[in-house]
Amino acid sequence: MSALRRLPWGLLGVLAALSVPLLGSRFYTFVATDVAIMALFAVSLNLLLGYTGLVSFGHAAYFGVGAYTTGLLMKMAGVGFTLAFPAAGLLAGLFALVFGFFCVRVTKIYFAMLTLAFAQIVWAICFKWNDVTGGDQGMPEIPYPDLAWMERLPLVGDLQTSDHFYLLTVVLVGVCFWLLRRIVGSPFGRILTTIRENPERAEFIGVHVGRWELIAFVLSGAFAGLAGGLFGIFNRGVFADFVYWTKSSEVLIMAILGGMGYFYGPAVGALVLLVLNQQITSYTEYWPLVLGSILIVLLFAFPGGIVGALDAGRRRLARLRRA
Amino acid sequence: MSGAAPVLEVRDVHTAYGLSRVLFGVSIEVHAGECVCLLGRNGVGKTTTMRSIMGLTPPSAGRVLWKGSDITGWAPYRVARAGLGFVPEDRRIFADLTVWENLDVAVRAARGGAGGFSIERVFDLFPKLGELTGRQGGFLSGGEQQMLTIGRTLMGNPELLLLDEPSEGLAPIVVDHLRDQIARLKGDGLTILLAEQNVEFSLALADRVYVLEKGAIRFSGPAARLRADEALRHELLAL
Amino acid sequence: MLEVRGVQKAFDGFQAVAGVSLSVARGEIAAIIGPNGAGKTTLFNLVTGHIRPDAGSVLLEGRNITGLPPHQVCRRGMGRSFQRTNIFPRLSVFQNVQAAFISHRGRGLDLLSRVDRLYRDETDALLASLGLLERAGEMSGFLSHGAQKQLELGIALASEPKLLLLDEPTAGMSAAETHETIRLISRLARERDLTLLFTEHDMDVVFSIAQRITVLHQGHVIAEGAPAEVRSDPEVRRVYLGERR
Amino acid sequence: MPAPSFLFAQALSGLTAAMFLFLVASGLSLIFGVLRVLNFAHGSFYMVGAYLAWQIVHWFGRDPASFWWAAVGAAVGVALLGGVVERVLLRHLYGKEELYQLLFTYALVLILSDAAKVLWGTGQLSVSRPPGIAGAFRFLDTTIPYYNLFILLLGPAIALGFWLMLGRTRTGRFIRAAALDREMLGALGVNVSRLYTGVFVLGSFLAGLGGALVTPVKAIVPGMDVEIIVEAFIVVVIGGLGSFWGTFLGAVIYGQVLSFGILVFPRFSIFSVFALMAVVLIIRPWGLLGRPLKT
Repeated sequence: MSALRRLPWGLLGVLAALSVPLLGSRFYTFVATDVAIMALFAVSLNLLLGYTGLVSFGHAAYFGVGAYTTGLLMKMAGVGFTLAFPAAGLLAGLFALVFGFFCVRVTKIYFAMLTLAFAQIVWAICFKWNDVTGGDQGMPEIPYPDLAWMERLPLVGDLQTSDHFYLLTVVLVGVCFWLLRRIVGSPFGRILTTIRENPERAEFIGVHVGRWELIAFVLSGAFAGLAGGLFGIFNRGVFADFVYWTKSSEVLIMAILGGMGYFYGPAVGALVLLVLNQQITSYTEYWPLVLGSILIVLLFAFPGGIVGALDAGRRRLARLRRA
Repeated sequence: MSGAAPVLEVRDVHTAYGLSRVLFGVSIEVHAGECVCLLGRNGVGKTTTMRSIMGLTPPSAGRVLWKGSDITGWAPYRVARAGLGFVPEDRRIFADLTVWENLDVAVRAARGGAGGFSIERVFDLFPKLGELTGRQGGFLSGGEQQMLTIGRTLMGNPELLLLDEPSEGLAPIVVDHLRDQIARLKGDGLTILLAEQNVEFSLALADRVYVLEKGAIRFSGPAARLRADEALRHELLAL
Repeated sequence: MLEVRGVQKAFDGFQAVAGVSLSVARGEIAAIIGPNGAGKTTLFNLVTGHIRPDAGSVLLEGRNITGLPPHQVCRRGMGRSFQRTNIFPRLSVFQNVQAAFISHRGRGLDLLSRVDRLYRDETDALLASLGLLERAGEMSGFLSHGAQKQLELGIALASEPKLLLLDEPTAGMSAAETHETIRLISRLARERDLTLLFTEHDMDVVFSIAQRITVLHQGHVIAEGAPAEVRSDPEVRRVYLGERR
Repeated sequence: MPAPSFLFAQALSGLTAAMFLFLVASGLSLIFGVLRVLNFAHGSFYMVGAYLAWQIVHWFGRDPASFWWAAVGAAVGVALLGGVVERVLLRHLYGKEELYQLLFTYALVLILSDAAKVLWGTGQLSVSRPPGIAGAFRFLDTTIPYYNLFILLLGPAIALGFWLMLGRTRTGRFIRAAALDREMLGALGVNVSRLYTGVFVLGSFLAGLGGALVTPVKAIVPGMDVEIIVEAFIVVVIGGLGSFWGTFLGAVIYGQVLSFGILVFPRFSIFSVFALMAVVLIIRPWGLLGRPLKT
């Protein structure tokens, strides 16, 4: 048991993910890219949801800002990916700072309302500002970053551009996970959990709750922006529905489906939901209907999410074995 | 007590709030027309006992019987409709509603017991309230709020009145007045279960006493015995 | 150490605290008693910045802290335990106290170091002095009520306060727990050179450790002085102890 | 400086929009005030009301009075839907974490928006103005449809009726008392659980009515659910969640700011509302007429 736990799961995960293109199916690579990016999006949300106890219903706003930033810079301004990618996080973080300033002033229920309202405002702007965002037509044909250098690498050199981009995505997402994990495991992260548990008490160990919430909000938004930056390129275009409320709901459901009490829970949720999506959309176009139903079943039957349920099962097993 | 069956019977009730257990097997009997007092300091479980009876905090084990039928786990409104009236310790006046509205909300059709309570009769009992009908509950003094909360519960024509620390936080003169009015209610035939830490107040009213300590009954007996025996009083209540 | 001058607070027209003044000298153990609803908890909330007074001022070590938010009051050296147990239930016992150290020592914005071992010795030492060290790894929400109260005390102490406010530290405890807690509190106060202000219902507790007692009734101070004086004060006996001779 | 008649027309159109918004936001605010549940699906109820109204008009298309039947029928239909949702599902979540309640109503949004697509497709639907008041009149150089006048009168009438109900009737007193202290009201013998269902039904009725009445002036499209819920959120944030007159005030302000904001930011009138909301939040985070939530 303990030997199992000591394995470097993160590294193994990255290695496993990296080997996907070698399986040779473009479809698998496609799904895996999607999963990797959405996993980052969901884990970034969980910094708020699972660690700080703040329920954001508008996280897509920052995802979208990141996507548009990278898209605009790479397509219109011809800026390279090495600049455009961090810019996505930066600008998304900036938006999160402005909106967060207002959101953290209010309590739970207002917080949820406000985050949704702000996100819909961002959506309205993206949807209507034709000159910049392409409006309802969106912004197609975002170029891939220049990955020619990968062709010179052994083993993966022969793969297609989309595979190369996938490899890049896995590495970047891996780095982001590592960073987020550090944040969660830092003194700052510990303070966030005290806010989640009991904001009143947190105030009286000297924590300025609003300030910590805002920092968490900005960090969470910035990482969502990075995910968005990758997604725009992966999707070969940026569209207003990146910011739409359904996107926010999807990522929220991923986090809860996987289990918001666990760092990688939301990533698991992303994996399961996207694979499910692939399966279900081949039968029906009414994906949100299914999504909503999944959510209701979750709420009533598995409030701890998949990882929560597995964890509970594992513990029960351990207890049985001991008895 | 007499051979008649008690109207209220609490049998070995255990109650917890979440993980923290408060009552460890409390048993109480109240007979028709009696005034029974639960005495004890803060935090010994008086309020929890009352809440367990009313169904506000349903017991985790044990039974509550009202006139022989099991009411354990009933929703509070059903318990209230069965004839139990609860006057909470913290009064819980509807602060935005006027005095009249507070009373009106609680009106229910008369049934047996001391029956036939009307707003007029409450004003007769507590004349001060009659002068304040239009005032919002939140703008009353502590004593006025206490009268209102009792009056409000009486509007439901309960057969048994559960009074949780009515004297708490009140000026002595108000406490005296309150005691007289409760005595009057008792005289009218209302059965009363009183929780108090004010010994003098409760001994003036009670027929029988239960002393609670750390969630269990430490003493039960006639109030007269406590009144007469100062040493016992001291031992039980450590004043 | 602490000076409260003419503090007032009304809620929706109800005067909860009607001009209370009191002072606590350095190193003193002072108690506030009074029936429920006398305004004790409100007074505490006014002192700690959880609510703003309508009038009056609060001074900590001569500096005006009236109206400061709680996190700043805490940083000025005031610790507090709450009447209803107030911990971080889904964190371990260790993490509860450690978080308070992190915040107090200004490491709360540290995003880079690893938290696991931070302030381990300090936290362990504090937990040991509270008798909670063996339970350091348990989830604090599952502790017994008495142990949670002790943990809360630990959280307050980790902020290394000069003045500690305790709101009914033994509420809901069994007789044995009460006794133990009181011994613990007086020992810690001595060891750490703390000034203590507490509210309490249990008269044994009050008279056993308090050096000075303030009696609150309906938002007013009706008596103040050494335990013996207060105990024999006829007014106090009448309104609080509920006896009349 | 624009012509006065233009300003008047803008003000009127803002006020008309405000009345619809009030219908929806007041239900949202009422449900929150009593049940302490923020109903994300409230906008979906509004949307369902609109589709139901269209459906009923469609069925009885020949009858000139059908619109009125449709409006009432749609509102009642939505009220029933609300009742079923509350009884069967929502009530089981009352004791649980706030997050679960929020997510539950969120799930409803997803389900209802797709259900509407299944039943009524994704195209625009519209309902013509009821024949009795289909015309318009001119006032101060402005053309005012009779229907808009009807809405302008109906809004305040409903507000007044609502207010009287809360203040003068026994049910209203129960509702206010339940908002203040649910447990105490139960201990006084009031069946609070039934009251909750009633309040949810009433709130849903208002949302459905709003949706039905808006059909002659606005196309019925998928997405109208989220559009209105976001607007309603902004209204209650401005006015104060749980405050009745705050909601009315918030709706009126929203309508005016949006309507005149167009003059300042032609394409992004939402900006002006946004700015207003930001200002309100800084000065009074709990809304103009709201009260801070007790902690």
